[in-house]
Formats: sequence, C-alpha cells, structure tokens
Amino acid sequence: MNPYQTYDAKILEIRELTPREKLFTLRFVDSEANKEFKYKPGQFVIVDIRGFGEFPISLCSTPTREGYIQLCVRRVGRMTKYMHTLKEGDVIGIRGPYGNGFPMEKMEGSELILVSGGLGMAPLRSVLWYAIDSGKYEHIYLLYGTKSYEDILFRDEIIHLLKHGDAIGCTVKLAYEVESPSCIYLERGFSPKVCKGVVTDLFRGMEFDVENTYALICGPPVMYKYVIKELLDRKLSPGRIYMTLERRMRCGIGKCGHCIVGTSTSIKYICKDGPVFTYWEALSTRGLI
Amino acid sequence: MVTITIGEFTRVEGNGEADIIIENGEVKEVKLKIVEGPRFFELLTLGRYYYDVPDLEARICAICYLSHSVASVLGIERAFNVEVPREVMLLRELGLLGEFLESHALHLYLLVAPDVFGYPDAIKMASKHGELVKEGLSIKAFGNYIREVIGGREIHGINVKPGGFGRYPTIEELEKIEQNSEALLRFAKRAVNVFADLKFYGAKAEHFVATNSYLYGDKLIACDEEVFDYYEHIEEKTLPYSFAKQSKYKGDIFMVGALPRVMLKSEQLTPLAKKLFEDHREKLSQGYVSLNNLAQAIELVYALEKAKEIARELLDKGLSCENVPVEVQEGEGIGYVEAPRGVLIHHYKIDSKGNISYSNIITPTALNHAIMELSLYEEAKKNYGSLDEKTFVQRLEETVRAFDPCISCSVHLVKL
Amino acid sequence: MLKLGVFELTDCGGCALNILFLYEKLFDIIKFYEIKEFHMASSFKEHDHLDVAIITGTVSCQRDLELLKRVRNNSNYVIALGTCATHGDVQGSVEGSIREKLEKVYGSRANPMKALDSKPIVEYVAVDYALPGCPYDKDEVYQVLMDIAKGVEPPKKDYPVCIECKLNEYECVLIKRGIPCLGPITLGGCNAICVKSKVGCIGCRGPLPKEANPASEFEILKELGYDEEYIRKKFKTFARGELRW
Amino acid sequence: MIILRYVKLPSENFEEFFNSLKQWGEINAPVKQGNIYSFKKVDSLKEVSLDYTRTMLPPKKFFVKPRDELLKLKEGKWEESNGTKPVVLFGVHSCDIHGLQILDKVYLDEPVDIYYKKRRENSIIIGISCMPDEYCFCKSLGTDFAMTGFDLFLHELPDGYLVRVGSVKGHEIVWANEGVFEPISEEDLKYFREFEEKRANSFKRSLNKEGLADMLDLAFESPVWKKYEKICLGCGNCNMVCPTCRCYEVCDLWVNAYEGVRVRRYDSCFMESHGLVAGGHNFRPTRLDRFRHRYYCKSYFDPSAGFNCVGCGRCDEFCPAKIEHVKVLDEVREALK
Ligand SMILES: Cc1cc2nc3c(=O)[nH]c(=O)nc-3n(C[C@H](O)[C@H](O)[C@H](O)COP(=O)(O)OP(=O)(O)OC[C@H]3O[C@@H](n4cnc5c(N)ncnc54)[C@H](O)[C@@H]3O)c2cc1C
Ligand code: SF4
Ligand code: SF4
Ligand code: SF4
Repeated sequence: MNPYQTYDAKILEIRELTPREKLFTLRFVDSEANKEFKYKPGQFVIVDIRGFGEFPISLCSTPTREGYIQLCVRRVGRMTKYMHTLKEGDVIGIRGPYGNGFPMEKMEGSELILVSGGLGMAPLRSVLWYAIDSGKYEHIYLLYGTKSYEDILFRDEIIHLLKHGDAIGCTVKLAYEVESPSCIYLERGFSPKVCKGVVTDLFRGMEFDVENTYALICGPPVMYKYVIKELLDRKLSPGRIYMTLERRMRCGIGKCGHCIVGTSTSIKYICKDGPVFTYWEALSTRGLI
Repeated sequence: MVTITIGEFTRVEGNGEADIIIENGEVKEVKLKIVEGPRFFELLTLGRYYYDVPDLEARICAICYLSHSVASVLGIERAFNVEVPREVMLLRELGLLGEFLESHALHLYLLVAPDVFGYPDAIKMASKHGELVKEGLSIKAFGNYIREVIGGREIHGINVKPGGFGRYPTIEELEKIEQNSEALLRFAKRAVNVFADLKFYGAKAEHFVATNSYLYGDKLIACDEEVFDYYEHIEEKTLPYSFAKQSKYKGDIFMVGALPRVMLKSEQLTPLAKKLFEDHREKLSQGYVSLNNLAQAIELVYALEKAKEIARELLDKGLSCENVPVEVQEGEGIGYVEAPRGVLIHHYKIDSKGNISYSNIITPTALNHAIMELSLYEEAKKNYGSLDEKTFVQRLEETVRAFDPCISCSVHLVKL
Repeated sequence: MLKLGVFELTDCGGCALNILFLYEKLFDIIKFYEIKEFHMASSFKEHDHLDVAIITGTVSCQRDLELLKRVRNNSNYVIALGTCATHGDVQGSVEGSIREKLEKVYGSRANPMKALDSKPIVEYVAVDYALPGCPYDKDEVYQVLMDIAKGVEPPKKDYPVCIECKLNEYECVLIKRGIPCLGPITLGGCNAICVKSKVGCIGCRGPLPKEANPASEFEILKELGYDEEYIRKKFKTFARGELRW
Repeated sequence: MIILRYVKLPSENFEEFFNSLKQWGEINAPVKQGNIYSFKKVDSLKEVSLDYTRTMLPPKKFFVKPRDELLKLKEGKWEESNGTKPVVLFGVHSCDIHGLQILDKVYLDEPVDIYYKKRRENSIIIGISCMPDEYCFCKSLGTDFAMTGFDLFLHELPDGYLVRVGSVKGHEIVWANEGVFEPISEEDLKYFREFEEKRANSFKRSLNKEGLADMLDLAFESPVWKKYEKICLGCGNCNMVCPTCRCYEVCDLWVNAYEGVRVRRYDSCFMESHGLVAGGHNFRPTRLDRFRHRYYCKSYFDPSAGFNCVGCGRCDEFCPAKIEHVKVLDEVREALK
C-alpha cells in the first residue's frame, strides 16, 4: 500500500461558517473506503488537491455520526484559498486519518473541560459531539474564546448548546473580544455564560474536581501558556491536560521532518507522536508549545 | 508640415518609432527614434573587475548575448595580451554559430516570413505554411542548444570567460551538434529558396563594413579594401531625438550585417554556402538592404556546415579543456565580433588592478542606424502619395525589419 | 480563456524571448490563454482588459512608466517577470543621477527623451506575483501560468541557489575552487545552472528574501582575498542596494 | 567451497569480482568529479576512486532521491511512478552504512514508505574500509565500524581484501563467485587488526558525547548560538549533504496542460518557511533558532538507533562558512562550565 496515495472524496455539502471558514462535508466515493475510515476525535487528514498540493486539516466531525466526515477550513494561503472555490459535488483526495487523537476511552466517566480559541474549535468540536453523543462523560464544559460574533465557528450549534446544553450535560461559555449588538444580545440572554474578554476569563469562578477532570486545549500558539496557568493554578495535574498542536507538515506520517520538535533530549513528531500531547510531554519537550 | 508617426514597430526586438516629416506634399525627412530607455552599459562596467565584465555585457541583449560575451572576452584578452589556443577559439566560434542559427531563424521565419507571405504574424502564417514555421523553430531550438552548451544557458549564460571556459562541452554534446547540423541543413537550403525572390527595397548600401575574419576579427574591413580600427574611420554622433547614436564610415552612410559579410568575405564561406552565394551573387551585389534577408538564409547554411566542421575537428583532436592563465596588467583592447546583425565592438581600457577604466560599446544596430533612416526615407519618398496610409506604414515597417534590427542593443539602440 | 498580455519596458528582451523558448509547451499555455499582446505593440488600447499581464523590464523612461500604469490599471493579475522588473537588474545598479549619466554617455545633460533612473516596476505599482531571474528559468513561468490558469496561486520559492546546487550534486565552486559564488544569498529557482558551468553564481535572481546573511558572505569572500569594493559591487549588480550587511 | 563469514579477495581477482557484480545490478561507485567525489554509475573499475574520502551526497540519494517523483497525475488520478532497478552500491564507508540504518528507522517505520523500501530491497551494499581525513569523527560516535547493514564489506589488505559477509545476499554473491575468493590466513587477520588499529589512531577529531543531549538542552540560551547566528549563512548546505537529514518538501508540477507530477525534494530546516504555520506564526523565527534546532536534531540520541549524526564530516567539508560541527558543540559545552 502506498501511503501517499489518496482516496476520492466527494463534497456533499459546503457551509460558510464565517467569511473565512467553510465547513466541508465529505464522503468517500468508494464504499469500502467509507467503511474502513475509522477515526478518533483529535485526528487529522491530509487533503489532496491533485496537481496543486496537500495540506493537513483536523477532522471536526464525530465518529459517532457515520457516513460522512467534516472539515472546517480557514482560508489562509494558496491551497486553502483554492479549497474555498470548490463546489458541492467536486471530488478531492483524502488520506488519513493520522495522529494519535484524544484518549477518549481513558477519559470516560470524567468531566471534560474543552478550551478553545478561534480555529481551535475545529478539532474540539469532534470531541464535543463525541462526548455528548456517547454519554459516557460526567459533564462537559466548553470554554470558547472568539474574536467577534461573526467569528464564532458553528454558531448555531454553540447557541443551541448555550440554550439547551445543560440538559444534556454540556455547559458552554463564550468570551468575545470585539463588542457588537449581537454579542451584547447574547451576553444579555446567557449571562454569565457569555462575557466580554478572552478565554482565560471564562475560568473565573470555575472549580472542578482535579481527580476527575481532564482539560483539552486547542487554539492559537499564544493561548496555551495562559490557559495552562489557569489549570495549574487550580492544581490540575499536567497529565490531565491535553492539547493539540499544529506544525507545518507535508507527509503526515513521520517522514518529511517538518513537524519535528524538541531538543537533543527529546525529539517528537507532531504528526505521529501527536498532535495531542499532555502537558508533561510539553514540559519534557522544549519548543512543543 | 505634417508628421506621420509610426508608433512602435512590431515584430522587431526592442522599442522604436519613426517620424516621417512631410512638407509641401513631399517627404522631407525621416527620423528613426529609439524610444527604449537608456541602460548605460559603459558606466555599469566602469570600475568593475575584468572577470565579471563579460557576464554583465551579455545583458545588453538576449538575442545575441553570446556575441557580447565573446566580444567582451576578446577585448579583455587583447588588453592583457592573452593568446588562447585554437580549441578555445573554435568553441567560441561554435557558440557564435549557434547564435547565428538562433537569431537568423527567429528573424527570418518568425519576423520576416510573415511579410513575404502576407500574414500579420507567424502563428497565423502557420496555418498555411506550418512546415516552414516548424523548420524554422527547429533551427532556432538547435541554435539555442549550442548556446546552452557553449554559453552555459540559452540566455545570459556565463560560461565564456577570459582565457577559456568554465565548463567544456562533453563528447556527447559535440556529437549531438555534429549530427543535428547535418540533419537541419536541408531546411536551411529551403530557406534560401524562400528568400531568393525578395523584392528590392530600402536604400542601396554604398559601403559595407565587416570584421576581417568571418565571425570575429582583430580589425575591420570595408568594401574599399581598407583594413582599420573602428576609431580611425567610424564616427559616432548623438541624436537629439533618439537614445541611439548614429555612425558614419569616412563620413558616409554604410551597412553592417549579413549582406556585407557575404559580400566581403565570400571566400571564407563553406562549400555549399559558397555555391548558393555564387548562384545569387548578381542579385546580392545590387546592394539593396532588403537583400540582407537572403544573405541571412545563406548564412544559415554556412552556420550549419561550419558547426559540423568544428564539432568534427574537436572530436577528432579531443578536448584538452584547459584554460589559459590570465595575467592582470594595464592595457587596452578591442574585441570585434560579427553578431548576427553585424559588427559589434567592445573597447576597453583596463588598469593595473584588472578594473575597467574605459569602455565603449558600439552595436550593429547603432552602426546601421543611418542606413536604416536612409532606407526609410527612400522608401517613404517612393511610396508617399501612391499607397494608402496603412500600406505605406506597413511598407516602412518591412523596411526596418529587413535589417534584423535589435533595439535593446541599440541603446546605445529597434523589438519583436 | 484568460486574456494574456506580455509587455516589455526597458530591458534586453530576454525575458520576453524566453517565453518563446518554451517551444511546444507554448501550446499548453494557449489552451488556457488568449494572447492579446506580445511585446510592445501599439495596438494596445486602454479599454482592453487583461486577466493576466506579464511585465518585463525596468522603468527607464517616461514612456515605460505610462505604459506600466496603463497595464496595471487594466489587468487583474500582474506578474513582474525577470530581475529587471523585480529588482532593477544591471541598469538599476548604475550609480549617479540620470542627468549625470546622460552627460557621460551622450555628452549632454539634455533629456529630451525623458529618461528616468532605472527602477524595477515593483517600485511603482503593486504586483501580484514577482518572478526574478536574468532571465528566469522558463519552466518556472510555465508552472506559474499553468497554476494561475487552473485557479491556484503559484507557490513562491524560499530557498537559496545552494539548495538546487546540491540537489544536482554540482561541485561547490566557492569551497573547492575559491571562486566567488553568491549562491548562499541568492534566491533559488534557476537549478543552479551557472554552477553547472563551474562558475560562481553572480546573483542574477536577486537576494533571498529575509533569510540571506550577506554579512557572512561578505566575510567569506574577503577571506578568499577579494577586496571590499569588489564584493560590494558584486553584491549590488542585480539588486541595487538591497543587500545590506 | 567456501561458506564462511570471512573470506579473502586477492588483488588479482578484484577486477573479475567487480565485473561479476554487474549481474546483480547497476554498479554505482565513488567517482572523482573535479574536487569532489560522487556515487555514479560506472562500467569499469578504472572509473572508481576507492581511496575516496567522502562523496558529496551520501548514498541516501539512491533511496530518497534529491528530486523524487512520487506520483503521476493522469486523468485526475494519481498513478505511482515506478521502475526500481537493482543497484549495487560499491565502496560505501561505514559511517554511511550507519546513516542508511538511521534512515531505515524512519522510512521503514509504519506506515512504510514504499519507494524507499522497494529501492532498499533492490540494492546491494558493498562496504569498503577507509582512512579518516581531517573532517571525520565517526569513531567517537561508534559508527566507524559496521556490524550490519551491508551485504559484503571489504577491508584493505596488502594483497587484496578481507571480505566480511553481512547478509544472505552477501553469501549468495560469494557463492556465485566461488572461484575468486580464498579462505583467509592468520596473516591476513593480523594485518586486518593492524590496519584497524592504525585507523583508530588516525582520527584527528572527536566528539565528546558524554551527556551530550542534556548538556545541549541546558545550553538553550548559550551565547555560542548567538555567535554562530552571525556566521551561519542559512544556506542549507549542511542539511543537503547529511546522510541522516531527511526533511523533504513536496510540490506538484505540471508536465503538460492536464498532467502533473508530485515531486519531493530534499528540504532544509534552515529555510524560513520550515517552522512557519498558518496564521503566520513561526516556531523558529530567527536563524539562531534554526541553527540551534539543527544541532539539537543531530545530537538527539535514539536508544535504538543512536545519534542522528554519524560523524561523516560532510557538513564541515561543505559549509561555505567553515562552521565545524564538533567545534560548535565543544564551544557550547565550554560556555556552560
Ligand atoms: C495537525 C493540523 C491540523 C490542522 N487543522 C486545520 C483545520 O482543521 N482547519 C484549518 O483551517 N487549518 C488547519 N490546519 C492548518 C492548515 O494545514 C494550514 O492552514 C494549511 O496547510 C495552509 O495551506 P495553504 O496552502 O492555504 O497556505 P500557504 O499559502 O502554504 O501558507 C499560508 C500559511 O500557512 C502555513 N502552512 C503552509 N502549509 C502548512 C502546513 N502543511 N501545515 C501547517 N501550516 C502550513 C504557512 O506557513 C503560512 O503561514 C491544521 C494544521 C495541522 C498541522
Ligand atoms: S557552488 Fe555556490 S551555490 Fe553551489 S553550494 Fe557552493 S556556494 Fe552554494
Ligand atoms: S546560478 Fe546565480 S547567476 Fe546563475 S542563473 Fe542562478 S541565480 Fe542567476
Ligand atoms: S551532522 Fe554532519 S557529520 Fe553528522 S552525519 Fe550529518 S553531515 Fe555527517
């Protein structure tokens, strides 16, 4: 089997989440491939636009809902810009899934705190719905920091959970940076779950059982340090802090060397040793975050 | 007074225009203007170390970059009294022949042939005369191949150095050159037939100037049998309306290029080229500038025959691939080379550290500027009033194209 | 079909010519492009709108500048092609003001033809893609035009000439022959063709953006015995004053 | 009949043996090219420089090519580029054999890189003994002697070679060429030991690997990095020639209007874009970061494969700025004290 070969996947649906991000719902053309494609929250795939190039994208759908996969793609450069010009019915290449993903089984029965900033919502959405659908977790907190109302990814889902989440064991908290009528409307409606500020502000007043909680973080590089501080301040063990990271990568399978991090004492490949790491690993691997 | 302006000639290399000044219903004067911005190559090389100069000079023109490199190298070598072995000279000749093939093929097949068959460009001509265009392209591609092998790149290679080369060609490359020269020869013969019945137009050249050897030389020769250095008899003057300078030979208008070469140096032609020349000698000696194209076609034959001959000689003798050491000393030297469009002169003075202290470059299009203007004048005079304006302008453009003018190199001088 | 125009300002003609040297690959290009203009043709009308315009050469006279602005204003995607257009090339590096230069060469400070100091087009207008090289590698322009035709932004090179030199396993002339080579500080993409000829890179593709370390290159060349003035001139041959150390 | 791990190849049979290898595949051996050596296809022993120091590109180039066409785009689908032909790498030094084994760890690890694997399976490695020059420091890293990773290894003797057989294929070659080999004598063994001893004493450079990994980690802020940031050109030459460097970049190229190829080429961690991610964040924004990263990567010790450096000295020989690997590490260590 050639690991660099990609499988035809058809775009079933395209949703514009924000002006920058689109959600692509895909299904493998080959039914065998559909059956064989098993993934975990936190894993990613390599999208192949044949003749143009490849790029890694996190799976943002949940394996609990079968028959399709979803990718949330932000338009940042040449490939992603092209991806945004595709139409429903177009076929692209997909290979994967790659990476370790979050240890969902291990966390069963515990409380989950999902901390997400910006596009970090993409991989965490997979966790979120996996956890809700499976019902195997005690409670789920989603702390989501967004720039503005327009930037909220999966806005309908977030608002739905703000309204009805508690009933299904999921508390959503939202922090926004740029004030707008929509935000103020949200804040009024869902106070104190919605506030102006950054994601760390959402920790205010939060207590949790450090013996029975896991934190899962994904966001822009600058966010990790501050979030981890909040968690450590509350004495959450570094082993219970999971974060998913991003590096440039070409192969996704530990060959191309781009995602190597660490120093002489520890070399890790984000693609195959991660992208999910515990904070212990960050402590022993310089440069991880 | 009315002025008809021919804005930017098309299908010539570089940017040129002409003003036809008409007074009392008669053509009074023609001004050939080079409107391409000046590039100041003489200043660029001032103070530069001799070794880097040929690479810079190559950038004067892409079509005949190798002629510039070789002229520059010859000038520098003469300043230092460096003698290079026959092998190096032959390889340089081979490179220049490649340039003849590339440039003549481009000019004849893509730029002039459409005039001959009455098409606006080669692509439209290709529908009817596809074979011919293809043949031209294959000669051009082969010429480029030689330029790549000898010069280091199709355009602006930096392999030609004072004292020799960076890299010498391999046996396989020389063999390929020999074989392709042979194979393309029948295309070139056909070209001679195509351009043999060209109309006479333009001025009639009174004086021809060329280098004493076919492809290069240490002196210039003229049809009055004078053997001379350029500064003795060629005078340059600047024009208020053009970035190009104009030259006169002993005060007279003269011509350089393929026609002067075959006329002055026919004994040096290779057998088949010589025969073809003899067949058309009478016609060519009429001296009309339009005949330059026929001479170019004959030169295609010459270049292929000669390239084959050189490749064979080098293959038989084997290459030693050794450069001659260059010792820096104060000196002055002139390099004369026959670029495809005519005599090219690079004149340097070099100081004791090896830096250029004086440089003068005279390009063929500059040398031909006066006769080009004269040709336009005569053609305009002959046709003004009798042709409608569109055909009139077209005729004048054709006249300019006969020269294979190259404007980039004229600055100091006309583009495609 | 995309409408394509090729325009030439002041240069040696090489960058436009090099497109013709694509030979049979030109036929691939005309599957996607309709060539509206090739070489300064007077038929260019201001209302002609182009999808892609290729501009080569430097702005060296008033005419160049006017043409450049007209093309920019009438084209969606402008490619600055060749080192003249992207960095100024050799004419851009001639020192002195235009009048001084005119006086030295033409013997008069008069400037009836409205010559300007040669500058790259990127100094006057914004371009969508810059592809340097004196001339550029012809496959590069092929890839760029194909990518644009297919709707994807062409990738940009980010490595020095040394990388391609090594990929081809050419003997390093700087280390092994003491020949001054600007490979380490020059943007790659030419396949290190000059080193193939066993001569040093003269930097015709302009400096490697951001990463280049000309200061160290300077020291290396000095160590090899080249004088500072020589190195300084060498550095600025194609890219005017862009390499600072 | 000789079925032994050690046999002797007498000088007079050497050429015959060499020629017999052609039936196993295309012979590639070190050839002098100007002032460097390069593994090239050879037809006769005359072309080979057996006393070479090191080739510029390591034998890695046969398994991961500098420019490697992976897939061909035909009618919107990727087809595999194939065509692996058997090669015999003749005259590989011990350090390079170790280098290949480090690459094996990467490329043969699941999921297996099929291109690498096919080529590896289709190759025969014939090692040859060498004398260190001023750049070699393999001894200090323990890569100066290959125990595995080759099919045959030739050790120089005054009148031929002592041949170690390292694989089944190696045995097959010896078997098929029975007539050219002889059993080894006591004297041959004696000379072999002497040669190895002489070789061991000829190293001029050695890397102090004592606690190297931790030492470096502690030296994250070392002023030595700052010093070298100024000297380093960031040209990537060291990466390109290293037998263990393996970063590659992938790009799709058009071959005609509708067909393309996906090509990978060697990349270098000295390139600005290497640590750049979406959003414009660069994990190794300065040359200092990139310079240090290379030393960290090379000095990483994998318990099952050793250091990511085999001490071949290529990075030193081909660094235009004359930066010396061992010296940098020594200086970092020194500055820590
Ligand atoms: C494990 C992983 C998961 C990811 N998940 C998502 C996701 O769910 N949604 C999403 O929108 N993006 C995701 N990304 C980022 C995404 O891969 C990049 O945005 C994309 O590769 C940019 O490609 P481009 O051609 O559009 O950009 P380019 O034009 O190539 O460059 C734009 C920017 O993206 C960076 N970049 C280029 N290639 C890569 C690469 N292979 N990896 C990382 N950065 C790169 C460049 O350095 C540059 O800063 C993920 C990245 C990783 C490593
Ligand atoms: S020859 Fe020049 S381009 Fe090639 S590696 Fe050496 S310095 Fe770099
Ligand atoms: S090697 Fe240097 S001078 Fe030669 S083409 Fe490449 S960038 Fe230009
Ligand atoms: S780091 Fe240098 S010495 Fe070590 S293996 Fe790589 S090239 Fe050889």
